[in-house]
Amino acid sequence: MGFDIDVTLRRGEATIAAQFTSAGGLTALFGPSGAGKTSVLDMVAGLLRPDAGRIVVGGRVLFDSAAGVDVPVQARGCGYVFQDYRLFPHLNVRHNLLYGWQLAAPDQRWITLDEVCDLLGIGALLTRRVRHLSGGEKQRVAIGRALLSGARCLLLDEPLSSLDAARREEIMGLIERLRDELRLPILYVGHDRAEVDRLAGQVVTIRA
Amino acid sequence: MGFDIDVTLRRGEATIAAQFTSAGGLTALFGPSGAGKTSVLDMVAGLLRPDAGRIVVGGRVLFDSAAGVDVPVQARGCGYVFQDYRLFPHLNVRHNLLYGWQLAAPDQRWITLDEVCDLLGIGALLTRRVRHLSGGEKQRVAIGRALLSGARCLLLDEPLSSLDAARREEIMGLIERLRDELRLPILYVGHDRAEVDRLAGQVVTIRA
Amino acid sequence: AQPRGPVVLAAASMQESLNKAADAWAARGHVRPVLSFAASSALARQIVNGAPADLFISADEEWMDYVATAPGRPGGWLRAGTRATLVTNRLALIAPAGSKVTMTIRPGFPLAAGLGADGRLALGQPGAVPAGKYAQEALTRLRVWPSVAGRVAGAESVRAALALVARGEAPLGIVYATDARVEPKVRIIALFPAGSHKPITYPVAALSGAGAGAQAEGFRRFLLSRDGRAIFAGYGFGTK
Amino acid sequence: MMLDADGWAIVALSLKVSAVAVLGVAPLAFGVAWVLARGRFAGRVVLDALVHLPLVLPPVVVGWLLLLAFGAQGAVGRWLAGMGITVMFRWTGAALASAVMAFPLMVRAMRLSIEAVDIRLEDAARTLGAHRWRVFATITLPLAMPGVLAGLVLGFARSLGEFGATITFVSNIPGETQTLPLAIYAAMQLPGGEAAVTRLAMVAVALSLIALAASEALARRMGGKGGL
Amino acid sequence: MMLDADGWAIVALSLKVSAVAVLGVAPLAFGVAWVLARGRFAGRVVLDALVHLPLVLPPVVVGWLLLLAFGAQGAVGRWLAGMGITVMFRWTGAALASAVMAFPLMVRAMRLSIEAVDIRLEDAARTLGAHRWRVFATITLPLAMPGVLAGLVLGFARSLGEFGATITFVSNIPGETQTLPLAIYAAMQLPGGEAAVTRLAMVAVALSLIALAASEALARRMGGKGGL
Ligand SMILES: Nc1ncnc2c1ncn2[C@@H]1O[C@H](COP(=O)(O)OP(=O)(O)OP(=O)(O)O)[C@@H](O)[C@H]1O
Ligand SMILES: Nc1ncnc2c1ncn2[C@@H]1O[C@H](COP(=O)(O)OP(=O)(O)OP(=O)(O)O)[C@@H](O)[C@H]1O
Ligand SMILES: [Mg+2]
Ligand SMILES: [Mg+2]
Repeated sequence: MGFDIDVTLRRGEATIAAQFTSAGGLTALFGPSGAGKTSVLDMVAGLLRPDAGRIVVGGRVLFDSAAGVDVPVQARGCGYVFQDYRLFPHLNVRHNLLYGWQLAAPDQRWITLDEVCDLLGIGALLTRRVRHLSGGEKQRVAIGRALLSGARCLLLDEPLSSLDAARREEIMGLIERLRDELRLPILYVGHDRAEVDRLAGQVVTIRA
Repeated sequence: MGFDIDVTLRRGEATIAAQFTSAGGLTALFGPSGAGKTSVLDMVAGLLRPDAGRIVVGGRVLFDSAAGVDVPVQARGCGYVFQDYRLFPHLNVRHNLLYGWQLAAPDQRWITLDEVCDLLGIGALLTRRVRHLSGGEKQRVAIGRALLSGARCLLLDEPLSSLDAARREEIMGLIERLRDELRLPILYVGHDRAEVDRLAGQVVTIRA
Repeated sequence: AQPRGPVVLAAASMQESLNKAADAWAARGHVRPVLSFAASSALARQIVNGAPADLFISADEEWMDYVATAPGRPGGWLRAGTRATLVTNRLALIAPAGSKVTMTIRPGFPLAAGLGADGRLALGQPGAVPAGKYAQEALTRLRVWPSVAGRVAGAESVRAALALVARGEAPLGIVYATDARVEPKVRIIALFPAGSHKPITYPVAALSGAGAGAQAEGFRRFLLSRDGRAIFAGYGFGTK
Repeated sequence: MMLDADGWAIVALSLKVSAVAVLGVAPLAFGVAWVLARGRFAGRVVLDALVHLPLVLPPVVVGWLLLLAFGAQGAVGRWLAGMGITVMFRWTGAALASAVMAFPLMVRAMRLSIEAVDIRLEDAARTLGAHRWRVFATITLPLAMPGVLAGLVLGFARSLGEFGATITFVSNIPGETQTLPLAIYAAMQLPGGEAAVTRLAMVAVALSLIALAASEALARRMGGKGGL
Repeated sequence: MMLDADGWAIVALSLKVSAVAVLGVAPLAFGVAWVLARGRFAGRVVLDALVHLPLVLPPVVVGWLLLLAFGAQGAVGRWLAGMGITVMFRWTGAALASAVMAFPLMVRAMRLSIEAVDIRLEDAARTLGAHRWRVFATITLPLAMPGVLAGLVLGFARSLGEFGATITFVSNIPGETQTLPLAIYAAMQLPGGEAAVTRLAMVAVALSLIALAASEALARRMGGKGGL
């Protein structure tokens, strides 16, 4: 019930190709800068349309160029932590966090605002405008927002890059719990080999 | 000929305070997310005005609240790699890289465009618009832009966070050379303890 | 709600006098008509596009003719037999109050000389504003038009031409006598001879198809009555 | 500022006409701005030119075209009359004329802000489960708020000053279509009317000052720099 | 489109007047927009209101005020005359009237884009050694380009359509101040002038279409979505 992905996409002069299958758990995407890791996550989320291929997540066909399937972004249920965070600048931290939570069906939600604040240490920031957050604070809010949306799979693009070791340790523990207890399929991009080895059941290398 | 810094600044409810002196080389700022590391760099660069204190870099007094000294940003000569990159969206990669280079007096320049492209592996990106770069590509262009400005000191805010291990290794080598051969004073923010221990002559911890 | 009086569409230059007449009519116990002042061209087009109005007072015969002959309504836009000349006017040659220029208006009179080296002659725009049309006609008949044709400043209305002279921006201007006599900052040099241009007449007519027919007709008759004409005469209009 | 009862009635009418015009046409203006900002279709430049038309044509021509369309003889006018609506010589007609004249200004300002909205934020909202319309209402519209506000202010100011199209379309009827600019025009036709013109013009200026101050306050409340 | 020689002369004059008006006043408009976007001073709302004035006042009143100021008897007019410059009854006066009427539209559009410029990018430029003016020229101005372009387009369109202030200020002098709208107005005043009105209006529409297409092309060349 993990990922079954086989996509190709031309970008400028390069072609990004990814093909892998995972039984579940956390799959790490590894590869040099500019290899196409973010592009693969974008394709899974539905933000980028592969030129051809097939995307199956948790048994659900999200995209299939041959069969003409292309599930719209909002119906894919992918909680996406963007590399550049993409917090909503006109909303404060609380409303950023609750954006997806309010849209999720109550039975889809598997975490509460309090739990998220607790786990990520952002309880004191709730009334702050996101413009004035530090880099690491933004990153944690972005993680919290994705978790609160009741996602059925997680796409994490370097979600720990701006965090100190202690914080990083805590959040890795959280990711492990989501992986094992909720059995969420997770696609994870990270550059730290130790981190990836600890979290990932499978490591996929994207080549430039 | 390093840093002699003693500043305080109120931000919201918190007060950011930093006090340290370094003889030269690379000084690492360490501390949890939101502690005020970026704020300290901003104060050194002149983008944020301390409530009180003194900033001396390489023997030059850049700020002294008691003496009424406040050197303008553009005269401070700090090459700043921002945590959020801040590439110029209307310029392509080449013009981003050359922005500061063209403003520097020829005898201030200590690196060429070709060298930077070579060292950072961004030669193939020169004609690209920055909007379409990957995270790591942006980060490398931001580093290159700061180096090319002929800076007399470097402020590096998590400059390797989005890079793969091989790239990271190369750039750490570059930073070591700048530190040892050019004897540039460098303020470095990073979360990886091993990385910091290797680069830094001194580690300053900023407490939240 | 108050009963609404008949709607009268009138040329902007009738504003003061017609308001006075409407007050007098209301003082006799009638519902005061609703007066709408604009350029005759705008009003005429409103009428032939079915605007619900009762009386039309035009600044010249041409726009009344336009309404009379416009298609679109069986039987025409005007009520038969209601068109009449309301008032007449004269053309005046004017200068700023402080000006020393004197001139007698006769064929070939030296109008251009009065403009000096680079002065302009302020008119309602010839070919567009009625006062300008009359002025051009008069100057043409008096054989002075060619000498000033290139020196004309065609204003948007006769009032704007008057303002140009009053402000001293133009050393000479040609406007209606009624306008000239109420502006203290200008001096009338001379009136144009009546025969130098077509008679300047302001026609009135009742419009067909509007609701307030009887009241409108009463007001129209009042305007044309001795009492009505006396009011217009008080503003300098001719009321033969 | 001393105004008699008639004067205040004119001010009230002007405010009503301008407010109805601007608020009434704002949704359409935003929609067109959105299409121009985001749409990639043939005829985009033609739509753009159509939008600018009321700006390029002298107002009296716009008034005349409105007369042709909405008059009792016009296609739209006959259709409206069938539904019991007339705009000729009514304040609603004045509002219509104002709306048409204000339209291009509103569209341009709104479009500018829509073009500045970061599409990546809309993408983020979609991954969080928001449908097209919710993205629009919760992300695009709020982020474009500076342009919406600027459009409303520009449109309102333009409406307050609108003269040529109004007098040509719906005449100059006291209490019904005689807005502030038409009253000013009337005063200008009178000898010695300068004092009245000045007084009325000062009222117009005061109204716009109030509108501007209100819009600035609103922009500030929406979070510095109007929400951006 | 069939136009006689006079017609083409009118078109050429209109283009000259509009181009001079818009390009001449653009730097001032940008400066005022910058001050309104960035300045924090008392009287900001008053400056804002002043800028909007030509929009709020009926055009003939603006023309009349210009006459008072720039006429041979006006304070500015006398001062200019001392330097050998007259604008009364000249095409330069028509350009002045157009510029004044276009000014508020240009300022608003430009201001909107300046407010959207990310100040952190300006900070970055300063750390790279750029002085205030260089930051302005190389960062602020290019990033505000969409608003500058929109302002130029709006201003140009408004100038092409400008009538009331122009005729009140500099009258209708063929070959000198008779722009397209004045010619259209003249035709409107004649019974049966509708055909001429239509012909001239179509020319105006064609001009604006060309201007719009040019601005869109320019915006695209500056890199999609006008540089943003
Ligand atoms: N403009 C501002 N107004 C108020 N508070 C601010 C502002 N900018 C930053 N802060 C707060 O100041 C604190 C320090 O921020 P700073 O960016 O210096 O942290 P940091 O140490 O760099 O953190 P990180 O490692 O997460 O980047 C944070 O709590 C942040 O939320
Ligand atoms: N819109 C675009 N048009 C053209 N090329 C693009 C576009 N977006 C990204 N690219 C290029 O596609 C390649 C893959 O980008 P992607 O962001 O997927 O890399 P990545 O593996 O996530 O890299 P990083 O680790 O640096 O974030 C890069 O070379 C990038 O420059
Ligand atoms: Mg990436
Ligand atoms: Mg930081």
